[in-house]
Amino acid sequence: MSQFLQSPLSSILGVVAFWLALGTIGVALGRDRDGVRFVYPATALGGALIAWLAGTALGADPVSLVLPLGLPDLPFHLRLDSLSAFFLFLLGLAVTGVSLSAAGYFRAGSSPSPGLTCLQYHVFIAAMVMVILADDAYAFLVAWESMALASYFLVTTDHRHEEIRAAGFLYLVVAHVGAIALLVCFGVLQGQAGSFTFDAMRGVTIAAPWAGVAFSLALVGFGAKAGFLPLHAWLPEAHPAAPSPVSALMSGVMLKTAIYGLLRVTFDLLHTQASAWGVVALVIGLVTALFGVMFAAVQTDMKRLLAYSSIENVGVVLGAIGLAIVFRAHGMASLAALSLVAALYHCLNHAVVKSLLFSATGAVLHATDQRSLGRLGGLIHRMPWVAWLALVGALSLAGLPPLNGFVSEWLLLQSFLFSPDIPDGYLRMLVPLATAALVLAAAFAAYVMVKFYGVVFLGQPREPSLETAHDAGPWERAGLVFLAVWCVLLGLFPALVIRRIDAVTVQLLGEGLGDAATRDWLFLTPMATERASYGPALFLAVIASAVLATFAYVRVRHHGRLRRAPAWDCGYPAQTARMQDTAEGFGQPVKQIFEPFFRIERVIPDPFDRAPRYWSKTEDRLWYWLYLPVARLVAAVSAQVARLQHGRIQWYLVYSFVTLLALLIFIRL
Amino acid sequence: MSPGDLFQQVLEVVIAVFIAPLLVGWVNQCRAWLQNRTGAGIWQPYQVLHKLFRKDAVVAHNASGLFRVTPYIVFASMVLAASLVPMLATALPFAAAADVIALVGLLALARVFMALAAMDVGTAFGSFGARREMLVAALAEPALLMVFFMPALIARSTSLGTIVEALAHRPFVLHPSLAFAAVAFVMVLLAENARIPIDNPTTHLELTMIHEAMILEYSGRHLALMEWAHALKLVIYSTIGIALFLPWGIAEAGDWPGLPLAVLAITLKLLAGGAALAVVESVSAKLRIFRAPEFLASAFLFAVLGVLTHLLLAGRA
Amino acid sequence: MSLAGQIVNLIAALLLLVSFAMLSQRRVRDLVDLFMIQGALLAAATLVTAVATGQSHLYYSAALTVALKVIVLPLILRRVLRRLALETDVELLINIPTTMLVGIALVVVAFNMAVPISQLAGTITRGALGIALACVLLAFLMMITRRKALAQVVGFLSMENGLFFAATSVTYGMPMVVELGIALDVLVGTFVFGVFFFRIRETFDSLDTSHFEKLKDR
Amino acid sequence: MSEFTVLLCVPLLGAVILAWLGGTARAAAINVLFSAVTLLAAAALTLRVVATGPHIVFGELFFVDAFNVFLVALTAFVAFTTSLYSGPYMRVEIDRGKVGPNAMRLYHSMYQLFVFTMLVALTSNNLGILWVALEAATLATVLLVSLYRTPASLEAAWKYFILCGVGIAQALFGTILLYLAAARVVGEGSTALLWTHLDAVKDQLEPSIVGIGFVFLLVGYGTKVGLAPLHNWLPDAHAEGPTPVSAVLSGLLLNVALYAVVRFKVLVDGALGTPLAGNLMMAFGLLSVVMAAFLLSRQKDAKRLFAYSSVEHMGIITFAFGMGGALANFAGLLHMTVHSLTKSAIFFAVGHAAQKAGSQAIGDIRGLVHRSPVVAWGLMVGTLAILGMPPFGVFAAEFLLLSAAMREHPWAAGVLLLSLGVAFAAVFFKVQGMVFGEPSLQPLEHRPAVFPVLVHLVLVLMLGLYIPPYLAAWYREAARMIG
Repeated sequence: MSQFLQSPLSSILGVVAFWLALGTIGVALGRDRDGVRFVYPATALGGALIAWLAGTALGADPVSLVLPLGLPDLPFHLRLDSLSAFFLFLLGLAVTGVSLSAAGYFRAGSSPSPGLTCLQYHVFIAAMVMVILADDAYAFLVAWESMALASYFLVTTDHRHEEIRAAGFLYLVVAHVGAIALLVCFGVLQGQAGSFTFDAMRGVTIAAPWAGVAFSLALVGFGAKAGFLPLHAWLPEAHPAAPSPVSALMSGVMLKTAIYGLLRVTFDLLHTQASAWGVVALVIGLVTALFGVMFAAVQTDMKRLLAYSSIENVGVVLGAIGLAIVFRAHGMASLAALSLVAALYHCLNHAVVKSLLFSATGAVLHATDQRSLGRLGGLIHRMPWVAWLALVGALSLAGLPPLNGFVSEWLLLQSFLFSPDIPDGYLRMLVPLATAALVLAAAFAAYVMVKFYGVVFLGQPREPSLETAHDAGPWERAGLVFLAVWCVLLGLFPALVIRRIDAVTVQLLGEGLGDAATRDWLFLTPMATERASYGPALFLAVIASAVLATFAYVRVRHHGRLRRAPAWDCGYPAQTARMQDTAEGFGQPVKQIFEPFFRIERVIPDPFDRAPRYWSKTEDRLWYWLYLPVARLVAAVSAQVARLQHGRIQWYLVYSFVTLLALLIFIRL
Repeated sequence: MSPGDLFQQVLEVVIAVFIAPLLVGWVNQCRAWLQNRTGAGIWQPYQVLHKLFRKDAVVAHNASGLFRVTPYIVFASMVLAASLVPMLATALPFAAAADVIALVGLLALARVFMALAAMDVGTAFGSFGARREMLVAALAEPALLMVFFMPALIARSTSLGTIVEALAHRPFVLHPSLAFAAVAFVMVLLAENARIPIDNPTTHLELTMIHEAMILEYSGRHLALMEWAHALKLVIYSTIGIALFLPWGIAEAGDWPGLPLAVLAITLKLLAGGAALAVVESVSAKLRIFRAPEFLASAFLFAVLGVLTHLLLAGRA
Repeated sequence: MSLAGQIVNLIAALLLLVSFAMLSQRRVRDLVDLFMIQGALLAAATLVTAVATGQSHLYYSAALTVALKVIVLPLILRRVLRRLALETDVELLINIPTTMLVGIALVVVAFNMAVPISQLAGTITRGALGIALACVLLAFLMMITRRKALAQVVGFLSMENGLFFAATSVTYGMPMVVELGIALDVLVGTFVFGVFFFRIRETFDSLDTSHFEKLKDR
Repeated sequence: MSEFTVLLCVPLLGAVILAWLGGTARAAAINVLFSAVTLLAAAALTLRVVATGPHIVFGELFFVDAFNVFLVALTAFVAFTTSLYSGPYMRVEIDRGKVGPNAMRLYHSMYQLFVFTMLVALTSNNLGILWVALEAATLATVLLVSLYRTPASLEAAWKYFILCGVGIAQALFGTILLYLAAARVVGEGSTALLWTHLDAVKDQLEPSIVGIGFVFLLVGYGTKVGLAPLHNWLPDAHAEGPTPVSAVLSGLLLNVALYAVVRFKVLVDGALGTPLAGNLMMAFGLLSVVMAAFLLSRQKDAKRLFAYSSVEHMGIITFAFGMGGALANFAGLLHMTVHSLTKSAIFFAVGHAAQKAGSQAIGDIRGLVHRSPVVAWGLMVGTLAILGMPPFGVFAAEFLLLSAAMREHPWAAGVLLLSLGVAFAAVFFKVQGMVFGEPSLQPLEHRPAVFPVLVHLVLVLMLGLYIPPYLAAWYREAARMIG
C-alpha cells in the first residue's frame, strides 16, 4: 500500500487501464443491459481513487514517466504535477458522481447498444486523464483527439435523429479545427524548443512574435473545445444530443481539459509574457460569458440551456485567466495568483455543479422523456430527491452564497477590484467595463437558473404524463447526493480547498496566495482580513440559526396551523397548467433587452387571422456571420475546382500535355 | 470578538428587525400626507404583522415544501444582511462572514428563493412576478455591485465596516465619483424595494405588480414573514445608503460613548430618508414594465460611469 | 555527318511528315495506313543505324519493329475496323488548320528541347532526337483532338513509335530485355484495346468517346 | 535466393492456374492460397533482408533493400487480405449475376498477374523492367476495372487505359533520357539501366539530360500515382471496378508508382545537386492535396469519395518525399504503409456496404450500423483513421510530416493543414450519413469478410500508438537510403 501511494502517477495509470478494461467488459456484456449498467459503479470507484490520488499529489514534487508507446523518437511522456493533479482531482470528483448516476441512467432503452456506449464512455474518461497527464505534444494530441472521438460517438449514440447527427458532425469538425490549431501551436513551440516534449518547451523562453503566435493558436485550439466565442456553436448542439451522463462529463470535465491545456501552454510552456494576451483573453472570455448567459435565458430545452450556461462559465474562467495574465505580465504575482485561484476554483465548481445538474436532467429525462421546458413542470412533487438535489446545483450555479459557485465569483470580483493597481491606463479603464460585464453575466445566471429550476421542477405539470414520473433510483440518487455534497463542501470550506489549490499557482506563477489566504480555515481572506473576508460556514450558521430562531419564535409565540386550499391567484377561477409562465415567457424580456445579440425570426398573426399561428425562432447571429459563410466559401471553391473534372478524356489529356510542356519550359528556364 | 462587540452586533440586528415595520409605516404615512390623506398611522405595519401571525396559513394544494420554507429563509437572509450593515457602529463581528459582494449575494439568495416559491404554486401571477423580479434584479444587482465597488476602490477593501470607517473617519475628501454612485444607488433602492417607478407596493393591479405578484399565494404567518423581510430589506438598503453616502456620526469600534450619538444620527437620517423616499414616489409615475429595464440600465450605467470616473481621476492624481 | 546519319535524318524528316499527315487525316483507315508507314520508317531507321554501327541487337530491334508495327498491329487494327464496320470519318474537336499550327509550335518546342541533349549524345543519329520528341508530342496532340476511340489508340501507338525512335536515335536502342518487354506490353496493349473496342461497341453502339463523359464531378 | 524465386513465381503460376481454374467454385480459395504463399515468401524475404542487408538476385536483374522489401511485404500482405476479402465479395456479385464464370477466370488470373507485376516492379533493379512491369500492371487491371461491362465501367477503364498509357509513355521517354545519361558514364548495355549501378555514379550523370528526363518521369509515373492534375483516371477507375480491385489499386498500385518516382528522385538529386526534383514533387503533392480536398465535398459515390481521398494522401506522401530528409522520408514511408492498410480496409467496408445497399451512391447507404455493425464500425473507424484522427497511424505520419514541414516550409504546412481540415469535414459528413441514421439496407446472403478490415485497422491503430523498434529501424534505414 505504501508503495502504491509513493507513485500516484502509476496508480492513476492503473486506474486508466482498469477503466479501459471495464469498457471492454462492457462490450463483452454486449446487449445484456442490466449487466452493463453495473460496470459503472466500478468506474466511480476508479474516479474516487483518482480524485484521492490527485489530491495527495497536489503540491507534491512533479513525477514523470515515459511510456514505451508513441513515435520511435517521441515516446509518450507523462507528468503529474500540481496543475495536472488539480484537474485530475476535478475529473475524479465528476467521474465518481456521474458514473454513479450513470449506473442508474443507462437503463433499458437508454442506448441502442449499451456495450458500445460503455466502451466509449470509458475510453472518453481515460482519454481525458491522458490529456491531463500528457507531457509531450504527440501524447497530448493523441489523447486529445481520442477524447474528441470518444465523445463524438457518445454524442451520436442516438444517431437515428438527423439533428443529432448534424450536432455530432459540427462538434467533430470544430474539434478537428481546434486540434489543427493545436498541432500548429505545438509545431511553433517545437520550432523554438527543438523537441516536442513539454520539458524541452518549458526549458526555453520563446521569443516574442512566436510566443504570441503560439498563444493565439492555443486560444483558438483550446477555445474550440471549451466553446469560446466564436467557436462555441457546437456546444449547445452536442451537449443536448448526448446521453445525460455524457453531457455531464463533457460539460463538467471535457471543457476543463481545454482550460487545463490553455493554462499549461500559457503559463507553463510560454511562461506568460505579454499583457496583451491577457486583454484578449479577458475580452473574449467576458463576451463569451455574456453571450452564453443571454442565450441560456432564451432556451426552451433544458439541456441546451445548461449547455449555454456552460459557455457562460467557461467564459468567466477565461476572463479570470486573462486577468491573471495581465497581472502576471505587470509583475503582480500575488494578484495573478488570486485571479488564477478564482479561475481554478470556478473550474472545480463548475465541474461539480454541471455534473450534478446534467445528471439531474438525466433523471428527469428518464422519468418523463421530455427535454423541452414547455412540457415539464411540477416535478418536485414526483421526484423530490432529484428536485431538492438539483436545487443545490441551481443555487450554486446561480452564484449564491453560501454555495460553491459564489466562492469563485467572489474571488474573481476581488481580483477585479485590485486591478486599478495595474500601471497601464487603458487597461485600468477596461477593467470596470469587464467587471460590469462579469457581474451582469453573474446576475443573469441567477435569472437563468430560476427559469430552469422553476420551469422544470416547480409549478404545475405541463403535461399529463408527468403525473406518473418516478423519482431517481438509488444509483442516481447516490451520484446526485455525492455531487451535491461536494457543492456544499466546496462552498463552505473554501479556505481549505484554496490551501491546496495554491500549490498550482505556486507552480505556474512562482508565487501563491501564501499565508494570508490559508491561515484561517473558516474565513477566506485572500489578501488581508481587513481588505476582504468571506466566511461561508459562519454565514450559513447565522442563516440557519436565524431560520431556526424565527421558526421557534413563530411556533412558540403564535401557532403552526396550516390549511390547504386551491391556489388563489387573484381569484381567477379556472387555472390550468398552461396559464403558467413558460420558458419562452422567461426568454422574452431578455430577447427584448438584448435584441441585437439575437437573430430572431417571428411569425405574428394579424387580428383577422382565422387560424392564428404564432411562431418565433431565436438563433445565433454568428452562425450566419461566420459558420455559414465559411461553408459557402468552401462549397464555392469546390464547385470551381470540380469544373476541372468534367469527364471528357480529351481535356484530361490536355492537362497532362500542358503540365508536361509547362514543366519542360520551366526546367529549361 | 469581544463580548462587547457581540452585544453591539445583536443590538444592531434587533434594532433593525424591530424598527423595520416602523420605517415602512413612516414612509406610508409620509406618502399619505403628501397625497393629502390622513394615513393609517406609523404603527399600522405592526398591527398588520400581528394580524397575519395570528391567522391560519392557507397553502395551495400544489405548493411544495419549498414554498413553506422560503419565508423563513428569506427572513433569515434579511436578518443576516441586517447584521452585516454598520448602522450604529463599524465593529461588527459577523461582518467577517460577508463583505459587500457577499451581501449582494445574500440579497440575491433571498430573492431567488422568493422567485422560486412564487413559481412553486404554478399560477399565472406567481410565475410572471418571479420572472419580472428576476429581470429587475438581473439589472439592479450588477448596478448595486458597481455602486459598492466605488467606495471599495476608495477604501481598498470590500469589507463594509472598513469602507464605512474609511469614508466616515478619514480626512474629508470629495469623491465626485460617489455622486454617480449615489444616484445609481437610489435607483437600485427603488427597484429592489418594489417602489415606484418600478413597482407599486400598494397595488394589486395585475399587469404592473412584481413583488405583490410573487407573494400572492402567501397568507398567515408566511405572509407576515415575507412582509417583515420586505420591510427589513428597506431598512437594510437605507442603512447601506446612509453608511456609504452619509456616514457621519457612526460609531467606531469600541467607541461606546459615541453610540447614543450614533443612534440619534441614524434615526434622523432614516426619518429624512423615508420622507425623501415618499417624496420621490409621490412625484414620479410608475413606469411601464417594458421601460423598467431602461431605468435600471441607466442605473447600471451610472454606476459604471462612477467607477470609470474614479479611475480616471485617480489616474490623474 | 556520315551517310548513315544523313539517311537516318532523312527518315526522321519523313517520320515527322507522317506525323503531320496523321494529324490532318480525317479517316480512320488512312490513319492505320499512316501508322504502318511510320512503323516501316522506324524499322528502316533502326536498320540503317544497325548497319552503320554494327550494333547487333539493333537488327533484332528492327525485326521486332517490322513484325509488330508493320505487320501485327495494323493487322489487328484493320481487323477491328472491318469487324466493327466503323464509320470512316473521324470527328475532330479542333479544326485541322488550327491543329497544324499548334503542331508546328510543338515542333519548335521539341527541337529547342532536344538540342542540348542531342549534343551530349554520342550517336551518329543524335540529331533525330528533336524529331522523335516532336513525334511524341504530335501524337499526343492527335489524341487530344480526336474523338474516336480508335483514333486515340492509333495516336497512342504512334507515340510509342516516337519513343522507339528516340531510343534508337540517341542511344542505339534500349537493352534488349527492356525492348522485348516494351514490345510485349505494346502487343498485349493492342489486344486489350481490341477487346475494348468490342465491349464499347457492344455497350454504346459506337466508338465515339463523347459517350465517355458520364463520370464527372461537375 | 529461394524465397525470392518463390515470391515471383507463385503469383505468376497462380495467374496461369487461375486462368484455367478461375471460374470454378474453388477459385477463391486457390486465390487465397497463392496469395498466402506469396505472403509467406515475402515474409521470409523480409526477414532475410532485415537480418543480412540488401540482396542482388538473378544477375543483377533484381535487388532488394530496406526500401523496397518493406513495400514488398506490404504489397504481399494487402494482396493476401484482399484475396481473403474478395472471396465473399465476389460470391455476392456472382449470385447477383453481375459476373459470369469467364469473367471470374479473368478476374482471378489478372489478380495474380497484377500482384506479380507489382512485385516485379518493386524488386526490379532494371529501370526499364520497372517500366515494363508498371505498364503490365495497367494492362492487368484495366480489364478488371471494366469487369462488369457497364457503360460506366467501360468509360472508367478506357480513361484509365488511355491516360495511364499516355502517361507511362512519357515515363518511357524519361527512362530513355536517363539511359542516355547513364550510358555516357557506365557505357551502353544493360548495366546502364541498373539502379544499383546508377546509384553509385549518380553524381556523374549529366544534369541537363537528367533534369528533362525527370520531368518526363514525374509526369509519367505521376499519372499513375494520381498526382493532380494528372489524376483524372483515378476516381473513375476506383469507383467502377470491383471493390477488391479498388482496394489493390489504392493500396498497392499507387504506392508502387510512387516508389518508382522516389527511386528516380534519388538519382536525379544525386545528378543535379539541387532540390529541383524535390520541389517539383512538393508542388505536385500540394496541388493534389488541395484539389482533392476541395473535390471531396462534391462526391456522391462512396468509392469515388475514397478515390479522391487516395489522391489527397498520395499528394501528402509525395510532398513528404519531395521535402526529403530523415524525418519527412520516415513520415512518407509510414504514411505509405498506413494509407495502404487503411484505404484498403475502407474499400473493403464500403464494398460490403454498397452490396447491401445495392448501390454505391452515398445517399443510398444509410444506417449501416444497424444492419452490420462490424462493417459499419470498420468504415467509421477507417474513415476517421484516414482523415488523420489520432490514435491511428495516419495521424502519426501526418504529425511527423507536419512537424518537419513547419520547420522547413511553414506556408506549405499551412496549406496542407487547411486542406486536411476541408477534407475532414467533407468526408466525415458523408460517412457519418452512411454509417448512422435510419437503415436503408438489405441483409446480405453471405457473411461479409470482416477479418481483413479488422486486421488492417488494428495494425493502423497499433502504428499510431506504437511503432515496433525493428519497424522503426527499418523505416529509418529506408529513409536514409532515399535521402
